[in-house]
Amino acid sequence: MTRPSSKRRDTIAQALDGLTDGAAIMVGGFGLCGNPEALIQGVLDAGARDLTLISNNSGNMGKGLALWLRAGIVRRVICSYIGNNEDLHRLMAAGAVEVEITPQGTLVERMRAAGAGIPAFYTPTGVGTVVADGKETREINGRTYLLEHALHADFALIRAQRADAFGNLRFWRTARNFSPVMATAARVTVAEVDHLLPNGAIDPDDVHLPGLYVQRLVEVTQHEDPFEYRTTRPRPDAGA
Amino acid sequence: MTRPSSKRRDTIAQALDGLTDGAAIMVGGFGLCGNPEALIQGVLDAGARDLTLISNNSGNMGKGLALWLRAGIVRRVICSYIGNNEDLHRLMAAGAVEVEITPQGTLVERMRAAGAGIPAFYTPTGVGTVVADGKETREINGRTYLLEHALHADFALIRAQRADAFGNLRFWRTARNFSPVMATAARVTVAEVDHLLPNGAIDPDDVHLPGLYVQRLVEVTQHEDPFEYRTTRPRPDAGA
Amino acid sequence: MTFSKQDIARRAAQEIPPGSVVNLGIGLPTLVADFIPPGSDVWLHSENGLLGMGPFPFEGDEDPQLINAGKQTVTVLPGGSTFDSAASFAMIRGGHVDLAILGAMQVSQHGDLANWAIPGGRVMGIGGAMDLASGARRILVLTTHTTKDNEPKLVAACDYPLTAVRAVARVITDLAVLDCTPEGFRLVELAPDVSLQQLRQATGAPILTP
Amino acid sequence: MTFSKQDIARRAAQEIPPGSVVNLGIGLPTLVADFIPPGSDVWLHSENGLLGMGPFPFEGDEDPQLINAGKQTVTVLPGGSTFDSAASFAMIRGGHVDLAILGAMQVSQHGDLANWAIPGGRVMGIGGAMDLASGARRILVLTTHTTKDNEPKLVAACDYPLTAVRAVARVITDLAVLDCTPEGFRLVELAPDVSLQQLRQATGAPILTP
Repeated sequence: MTRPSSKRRDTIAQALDGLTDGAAIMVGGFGLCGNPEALIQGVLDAGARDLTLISNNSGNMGKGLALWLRAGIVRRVICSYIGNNEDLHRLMAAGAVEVEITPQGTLVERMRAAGAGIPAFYTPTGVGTVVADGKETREINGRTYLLEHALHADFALIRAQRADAFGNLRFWRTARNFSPVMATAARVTVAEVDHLLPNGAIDPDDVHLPGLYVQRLVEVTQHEDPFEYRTTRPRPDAGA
Repeated sequence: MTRPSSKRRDTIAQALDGLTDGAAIMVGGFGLCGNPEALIQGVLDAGARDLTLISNNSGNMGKGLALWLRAGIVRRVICSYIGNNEDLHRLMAAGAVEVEITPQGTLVERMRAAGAGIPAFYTPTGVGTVVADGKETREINGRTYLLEHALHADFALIRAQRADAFGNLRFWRTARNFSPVMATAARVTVAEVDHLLPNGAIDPDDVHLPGLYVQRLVEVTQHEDPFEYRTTRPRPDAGA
Repeated sequence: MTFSKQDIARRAAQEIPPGSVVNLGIGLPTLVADFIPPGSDVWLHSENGLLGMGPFPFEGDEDPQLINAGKQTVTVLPGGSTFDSAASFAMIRGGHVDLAILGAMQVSQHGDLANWAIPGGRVMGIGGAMDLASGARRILVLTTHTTKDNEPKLVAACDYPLTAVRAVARVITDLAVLDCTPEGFRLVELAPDVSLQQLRQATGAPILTP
Repeated sequence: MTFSKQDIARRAAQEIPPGSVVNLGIGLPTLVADFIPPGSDVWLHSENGLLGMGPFPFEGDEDPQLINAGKQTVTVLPGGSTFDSAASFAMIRGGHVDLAILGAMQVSQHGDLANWAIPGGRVMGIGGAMDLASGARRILVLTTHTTKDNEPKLVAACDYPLTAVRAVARVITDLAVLDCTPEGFRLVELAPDVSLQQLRQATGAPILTP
């Protein structure tokens, strides 16, 4: 039961084997929360270029996927929010990166559809807005909907808290976000995990993402996990 | 934190309040596994009639939802499999119950769509079969797909192993099946739970179905949980 | 005396029915959380995958993997749950979020909402705005009544890029509480010492009085 | 000597690549589980919401809430997982199940499959059959070569109600292993002592030899 899984990779380079120029890559995380930090650096080290990056924010504050943007290895970005990702603002304004901005719910539902064998679906989101430009609309039960299509990728790079050898994953709190959905939509999913455990370490009822969606696992014990906005309140006086 | 939830109902009758003749009711379970046994009996006791029953098997071996069929309170069934549900075979043959048989994956995806605000989606399942009769087909990226529509219900009656006061649910093993999906697709979801616990008893990362999908909770500690096929293998001699 | 930001947030909190699931947008709507009465069984939804969002953590307890949609560190209350983004937006799109309280750049009398891009301005992105505006059961907008240049934000028809059409039910501004109707904004409540004339002058659409 | 049911199941097990995810249909396909070599890292998927299905439980350990799609009590292996039906069929429809091994009433040379209803017979229902047949990456069919009345089940075109079109890759029967092609069934392997002539007589479509 505890024999080494064939999904385990010892190095980041091995985990990213076959990632070529021009690949479409989904990267998990909401802003900098839940980023696969070592895999992001690894793509840079591997020298892949001309990438299509599919990620909700595609970096922020010069960190995370902003590394790819600064290195000039991204040709196209599909995201929902730019915010204060100055690198993306600059490259978009300069015409150096093509940017497709999609409603967040549509972005993730397109991934879910890709993973679930649904080639297209109707959604109310974006009707009557620029998002509807060039898209088919249809009235169903008296309401107008847009047709949106499945969004696939060559690779999904995600971060999880715990994995077992088969690749069953658990995520911590809101670091889950897009990661399990991206894993279903990519041809090859690589999970960067804090803890790689033997099969049996995660109860069947406690699995967030079943292992059949994960092709490779790499254990990375150290992460920066940067804060974007460290908001707190004063601790009530504990006495003493 | 542990004040009684307003979702808690003390009796089955209270939990089913407002369930009227002609209602469309989804009932969780795969065959007899994971049935809300007390709620099934409760609908019978409440005297509701002329029901549309949406459930994968709609009873079996005279048990579970077969009680409704025998009592003649069901007008229409939407299911995926009849198998050895003799009551349904008999009523269908007699024309006493209208039966719509749907591929199992399409059935549950239609519920998921209803819950997720997706009015319609394309699926490969059923293309070129009787399931496609009268349905729109469409070629997308060189493959033919069927258009299927969201399936809503008035009530969902489900069974769970553990609930907290807000209605967060956990299911046990394969008793989960359709239940969490049905909960998203119904106007009123009633959960029959083995254990009703205070908020905080289920870790946020361990919730199978978030509580916003559950409108009413009723604790039922005793269940028959019948076996359909009790298959075993001999226990190896343990010595002694 | 006009409504302060705090007043707007306090007034908005009165719009939240007990037991409901509410999504608070970034900015002014975030302040509403401070005015929800304890024990009212209100569950805050954050579209990055959290229901049952609690207050900011105590100093030293902040977790970079527990944030809200504004990327601020938060906490999770007992009874809260985490889930992936597809599940989170299924809740929104499927009408399971009872109320979304959003900011706005423009709102039309018909309830059209513009809150994601200024023409000619820098595009910040759409994020969850379009899903929330078209998916939540009820949309409440909190905004200043006019721009910094004294242009009305409540208008007959939006000329900013739209977020959703026929979406907003009610608007709370520094001057008034108003409902969207095809005929104009229907006055619900005036801020203290604000006159109807003042309100009309600051609004780019008809004001209907009860 | 034709292939016995055990032979068919043993031969089918050879079609399973190590590390793959496999769904076994009810009946003959269920027997295949007994022939999967230990340590081959094969993960059995059951469409009612289980991946990593193990053998039947020891007497006394059976759990009515842990069953397979045939409603038999089963176990779950270390590394297994449970999930809801929508997630389970997303795996199937999305092509994440590498191989489905199914029974059949008829298979056409083109790979059309009929396995859910006999014309004029009692309808047992569709269950997961259509989803599996159109969604799994590869479809292997196990069946007797002919019906009890000696009618061929491998035909040029199915006249039973279809489960899926152009779906089946390979068929294993008591007489042979055959691949579906538009021109006919291509012979892969004959059962011991079965002649090509015998096979052709029992088949309702052309047999192509390698």
